[in-house]
Amino acid sequence: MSLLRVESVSKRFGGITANQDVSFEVGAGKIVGLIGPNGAGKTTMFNCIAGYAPPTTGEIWMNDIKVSGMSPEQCARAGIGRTFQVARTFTSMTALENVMVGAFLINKNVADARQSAAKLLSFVNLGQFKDKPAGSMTISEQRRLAVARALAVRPRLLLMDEVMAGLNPTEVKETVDVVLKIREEGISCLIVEHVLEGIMPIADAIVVLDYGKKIAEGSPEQVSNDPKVIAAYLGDE
Amino acid sequence: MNIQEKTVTSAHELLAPDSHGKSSVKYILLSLCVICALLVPVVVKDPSHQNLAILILMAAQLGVAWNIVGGYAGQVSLGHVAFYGLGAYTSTLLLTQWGMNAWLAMLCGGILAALISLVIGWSCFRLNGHYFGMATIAVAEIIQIIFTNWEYAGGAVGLTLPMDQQGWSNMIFTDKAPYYYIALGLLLLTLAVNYWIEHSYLGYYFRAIKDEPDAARSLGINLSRYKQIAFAVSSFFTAIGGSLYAQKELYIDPGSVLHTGLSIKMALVSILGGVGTLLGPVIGAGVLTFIEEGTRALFGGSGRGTDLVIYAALIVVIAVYYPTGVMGWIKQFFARRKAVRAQKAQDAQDTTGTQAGKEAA
Amino acid sequence: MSLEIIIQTLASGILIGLIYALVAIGLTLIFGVMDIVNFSHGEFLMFGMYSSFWMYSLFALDPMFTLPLTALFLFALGVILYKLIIRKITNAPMLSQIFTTFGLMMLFRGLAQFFWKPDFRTVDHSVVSGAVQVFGIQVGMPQVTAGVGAILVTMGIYLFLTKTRAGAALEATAADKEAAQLMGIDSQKMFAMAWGIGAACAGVAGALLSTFFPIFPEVGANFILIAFVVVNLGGFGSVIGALFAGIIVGVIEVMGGFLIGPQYKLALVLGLFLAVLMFRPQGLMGKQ
Amino acid sequence: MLQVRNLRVSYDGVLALSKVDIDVEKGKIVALVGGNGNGKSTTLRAIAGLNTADAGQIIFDGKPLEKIPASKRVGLGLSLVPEGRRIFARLTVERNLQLGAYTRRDADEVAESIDTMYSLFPILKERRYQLAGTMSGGEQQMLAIGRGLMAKPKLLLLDEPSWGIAPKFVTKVLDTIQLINEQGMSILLVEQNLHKALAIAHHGYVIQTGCIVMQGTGQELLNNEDVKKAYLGV
Amino acid sequence: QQEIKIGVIYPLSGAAASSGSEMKNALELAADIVNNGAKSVPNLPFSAGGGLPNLKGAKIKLVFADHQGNPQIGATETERLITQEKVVAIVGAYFSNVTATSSQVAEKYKIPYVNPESSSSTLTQRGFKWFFRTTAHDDLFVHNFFDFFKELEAKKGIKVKQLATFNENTLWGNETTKLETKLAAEKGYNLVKTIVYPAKSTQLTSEVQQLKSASPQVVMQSSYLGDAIMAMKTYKELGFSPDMILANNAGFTDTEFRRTLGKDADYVITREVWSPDLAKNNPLIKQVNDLFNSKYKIDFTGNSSRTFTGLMTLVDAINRAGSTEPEAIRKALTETNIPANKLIMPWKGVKFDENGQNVLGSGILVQIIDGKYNTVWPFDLATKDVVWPMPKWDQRK
Ligand SMILES: Nc1ncnc2c1ncn2[C@@H]1O[C@H](COP(=O)(O)OP(=O)(O)OP(=O)(O)O)[C@@H](O)[C@H]1O
Ligand SMILES: Nc1ncnc2c1ncn2[C@@H]1O[C@H](COP(=O)(O)OP(=O)(O)OP(=O)(O)O)[C@@H](O)[C@H]1O
Ligand SMILES: [Mg+2]
Ligand SMILES: [Mg+2]
Repeated sequence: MSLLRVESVSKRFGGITANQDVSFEVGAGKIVGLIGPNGAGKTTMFNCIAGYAPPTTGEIWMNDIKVSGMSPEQCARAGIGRTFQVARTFTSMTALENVMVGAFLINKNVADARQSAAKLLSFVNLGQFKDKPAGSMTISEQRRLAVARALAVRPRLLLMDEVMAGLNPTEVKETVDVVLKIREEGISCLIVEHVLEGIMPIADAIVVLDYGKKIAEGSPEQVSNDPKVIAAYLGDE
Repeated sequence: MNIQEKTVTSAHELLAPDSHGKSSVKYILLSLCVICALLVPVVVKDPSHQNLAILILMAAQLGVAWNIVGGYAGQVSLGHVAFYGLGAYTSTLLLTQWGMNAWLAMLCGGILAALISLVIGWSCFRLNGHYFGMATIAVAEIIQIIFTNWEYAGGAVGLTLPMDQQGWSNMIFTDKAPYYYIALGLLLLTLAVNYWIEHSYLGYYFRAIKDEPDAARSLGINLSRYKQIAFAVSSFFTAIGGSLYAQKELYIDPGSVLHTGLSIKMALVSILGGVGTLLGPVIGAGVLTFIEEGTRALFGGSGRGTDLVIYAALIVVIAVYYPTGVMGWIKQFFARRKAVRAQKAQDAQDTTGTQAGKEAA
Repeated sequence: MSLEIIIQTLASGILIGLIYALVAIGLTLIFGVMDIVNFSHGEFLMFGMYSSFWMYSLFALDPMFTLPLTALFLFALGVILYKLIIRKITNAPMLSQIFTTFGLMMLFRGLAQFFWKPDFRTVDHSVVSGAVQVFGIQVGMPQVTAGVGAILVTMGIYLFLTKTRAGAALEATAADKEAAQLMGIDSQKMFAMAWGIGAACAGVAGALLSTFFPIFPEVGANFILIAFVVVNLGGFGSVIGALFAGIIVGVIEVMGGFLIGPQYKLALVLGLFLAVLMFRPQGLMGKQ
Repeated sequence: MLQVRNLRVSYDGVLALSKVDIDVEKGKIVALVGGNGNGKSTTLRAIAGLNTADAGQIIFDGKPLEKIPASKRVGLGLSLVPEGRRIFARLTVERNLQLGAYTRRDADEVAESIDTMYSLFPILKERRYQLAGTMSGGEQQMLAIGRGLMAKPKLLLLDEPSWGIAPKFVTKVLDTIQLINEQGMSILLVEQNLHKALAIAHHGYVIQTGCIVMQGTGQELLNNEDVKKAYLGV
Repeated sequence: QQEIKIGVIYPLSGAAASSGSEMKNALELAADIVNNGAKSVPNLPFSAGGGLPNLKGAKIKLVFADHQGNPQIGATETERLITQEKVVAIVGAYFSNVTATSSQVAEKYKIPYVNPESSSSTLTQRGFKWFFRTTAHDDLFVHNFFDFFKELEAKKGIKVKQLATFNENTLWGNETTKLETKLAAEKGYNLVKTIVYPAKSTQLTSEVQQLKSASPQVVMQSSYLGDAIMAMKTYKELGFSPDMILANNAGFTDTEFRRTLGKDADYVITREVWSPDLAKNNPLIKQVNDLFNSKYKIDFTGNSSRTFTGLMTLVDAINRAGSTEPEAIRKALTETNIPANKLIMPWKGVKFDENGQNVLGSGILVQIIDGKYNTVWPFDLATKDVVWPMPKWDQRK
């Protein structure tokens, strides 16, 4: 059964159409990659799903709940966690406190929140940065912190926007492991990524956008052999 | 906009900078402070000095109340005097016109202010940064105009409380000591609430909202709800402070309880002490009141405004050289000491290391 | 309300509104470039007025002729103030910036009182005086001059910001100080310039006002609240926004005072301002 | 052309770089690689003048840079494309590019350069009047690179230029880097796309916790076992 | 030698500092006369110098405090004066709202408080025992206006019918408006417009426009200096000329008012309590004023002359008490009876009722003619005839 259903979503900014009639699904416990050239509308799609920019037309469903039109905080409560393309950590707080803020959605008790936050930090391999002010972490660390923070709200679907950018191949591998662990927890992942080594090996399905339109969908192999995708995105190598 | 105030996490950290285990020390220290505070009127007999102490307590209480919304939640309200005035007017009217018990009247003032803050918050919280600050000034200014022209509330003439009806039920006294204890109690209560907020999920939410509102939303935080909670709690205590002012001075008019400068002063007290810290406003109030009263007592009679010049110059100097306030300064001090110590340890290690190396060689 | 009264109030509103705009432009400029709200801006206005006054009373020079000098003084004052004090708080938290400029406001008022006494001063015989008759209504010559002056300065500033290299550099510094440095823009210089120009604008406004408004140490207080409203309404950082907002505020104030009652004229302006913010939280011409 | 000696930089008392020595010869591409948080960006920022050095020397074209503020270094021919783009979000795309050429006086030449950028990144031309902040992440990255090139520096410092750029374009960006290098511009490159970066680099340095721990030609590093293990995920 | 400390609390900085400094001068003059004497004014009590005779020549010492126009600071400073400086009595505080709070403190400490110039009538309705006010209050001043109208009709055949009020919106202007409205109704005048405008306005166009549309014969106006000047300029600009502008002191009696407006200030009638031309009836006025002028290069005004008189009244009481005990001073104050010829005010004397209000105080009306203030009412003190109606703006030379 599918967890997230995006049904013919379009999003326009003035004259620019960022998404046009896009439909796809994310199954429970699956990893789905959302790829496409720069400006294809991936971040915009995230914003639609997470309630930051309601679609101009079309609907988005989480199970039986219609999330399109809901506010970001309602979406979070409906089980959608997200990270941002620009990190947006709470810079005056420590890494642990950042995650605690997320944990409070589930449990308002401070001690409990601290405990679960600490676990999550180790989960994303940031355990040693517990008491470090988030503002002084590097951008890539902050992105991983954002993953831990988003996990703290116990989402059923996690949207990750380019969390692997700026990592070298070794680090990408580590992050891939984290994503796999997240799936093991039963959380579906929708991932926007240009680092293909980070997404192709693990995705259950890939959706490709170009100029706001969906141009391909399928397994990683299918997609990477699709001439349209090669032309628009992968380039011939 | 740069709202990344440096935050000192808690009083806890400050009282015992590097000892999470020694919390008993902290409690002993705290109780000592409170006992000292309780003894002030017994030791200090001079009413004018007692008055100074009360002024400090009242300023501190206002600063602490302001800090909840302005410091922790980062919503810089520059119109808090509106709530101060609402509190003062409500309690005074209830007391003089309806003969209500002063304590109850005070509570009513607080509740009314909190309710009105919800309305104001509802409309102003969409605004960011300076726009929000300016909107609150505008609201306060409008409320001042309304009270100036409102006959029932005494208009520009103001309201007088019955000086001859003294006693606890009217909260009117000849002596300073009762006012002192009421102000102290109020400050402690405000601090306690503040402490509780800071250490509960609310404190974390407020700081998250201040740092990155967009990200906070992705974590299920309803921004306006939590901003309103901060605003309402803050207004409640500000209004109670206003009531206390009325009870103490026994005369209020728009010029004295709805004056924009007072809003700024509430913020100043916090900034001076350290925004977003528990005890910052208390320290700030002490420093600010001392400077204010001191310069006036020393130079106020000159008739050339020398006191204001000195007062203002001091403020500028403090703001420029201690931008994070006294608490920020203390924190830096400890941080630097710690760094120096770490450096020393490091150096020691290095030398032993190299020595060991040499020996090995 | 007869036609004559409508025109009359409209004219008075626009004229005073232009002065508001001129005061506000300095404020909006400094804010736009540095993200600092200058609470002492009203005192720049006050210094502008005193500069005109002293040159008038000591050397019998008309405020209109000394206007460039006044602008120059204030420019220098702005730059010096920046170098001495503001520079140190560029990266400080917003609240301590407010604290600083608020302290400066009190300091300037105090100094003016200390050195020049608290008396009300006036420039009683300026070259621009009397009234002119247009469309059957009377408007004061000083007000008209001030209005025209305000328009010219506003246009000048606008052209400077949009058409010159320095203007572009100011804009870039405003957007991202560090990135601007990477473009080779000396942000210190830009900030100093913003303060200089901002103060000079207030100075010019002061000079124009001095011919018809009493001069005293606290005079800034009369204008600063309105200037803030204008800056907000126009949108922080927007010069053209400030111009329009100034006129709107002036007209609302005069018209509202006439129709609803003078005691509520300020409340009306503030209320309208809040209402506009409800629909456009970034002000009329502000960028989000 | 650039010599960095013994560079030491700290943030609020916490050391980020303890000992960095780097040389960039004229006309060369030099790559600086290393793991997350090891001080690559800090190195570039210190060279560009955004961070003040606690100790050490930075010599550019024979001139010591320590006392020269960031804005003046641009005039000397040093331009940084910073991490995280730092484009002027509220200004238009074209205005961003114009500002990139702030130190250049000849208006015609600048206009010409802008056209060059447009042909390099056609999307920028399409969106020349859009506010830069509303562009997509990758588009902003292209703009940042274009803006850095507009200064026509002698030495270009690039901090992760392929960040957030689609695979097809990454190749193009690196090709472009090679191209401009061939036209005479020296380049100091921080890039996580190590295979490609080291392939075009003449020389490479490896930085670890604020120290340069290894150096060699691009190929040497690519074939080095330690590098492979630590950074190439082999 | 004993020194008697008297606390004086005035707005020495802030918006009203200009009035404050004038009053400070007047107080210093009074103290100087008492302590060091002044030969040129032999008729003035204590002008022999050498301090207070009944206290073995004790000198008086003024301790100044600045309340900045803020009621809370007023109270705090009064407390400080009493408890720290140990003053035996207080003089202050000009602003009615500050007088309200600071006199409360004095009442609490049972220290005599002499208020020379606050005009809010409520101040003496509080049943205070230690509060004494030498000046007449607004109630009386506004009554004066209407007495004036009545006498105008009776003695000069000038009929006043349509009135308008134009007052600023602080305590003073509001109380005045209330009284004027009430009295106009009681005495059968037609009040065609009531305007309360916000003090510190940047322009008064809409206000004047409203007045013009209502076209009253007389505008009764209460404004501080800045507003007064601006109002006059706006009247002229908009061509509004009623038959009479009847101002309520403050801005209209400031020296700067005439200097700035020059000829345009002419024909304004304002309530006063003092005027140099009164010297005709009372030589003391000129003598003391000359003394003041030689020392500070300014003339007395209604404010400074009243402040001077307030302090002199207190000194007189302390002297009669022969003691610095507060209770003794208070008792002496209640028994005060200073005859008219010992004052520099056009009053019938100083004598307090049980509320501490001087019952012998009064006001006068002066009209500016050729740049000078001329007493025009009460008619028996008048030095010039009232000019009625005020010439239209375009018909003036
Ligand atoms: N607020 C906005 N106003 C105008 N255009 C916008 C706005 N937001 C996005 N766009 C445009 O919509 C298009 C899609 O942007 P989006 O950020 O979704 O791209 P993306 O697929 O995430 O690209 P990238 O991989 O580069 O991050 C872009 O061309 C962008 O310029
Ligand atoms: N603004 C800052 N304040 C405090 N510490 C900082 C700051 N910026 C960076 N650091 C610290 O300095 C060290 C080096 O950071 P730097 O950004 O140079 O690393 P990097 O090699 O560029 O990493 P990345 O690959 O993540 O970009 C890190 O440990 C980081 O935590
Ligand atoms: Mg994107
Ligand atoms: Mg980096």
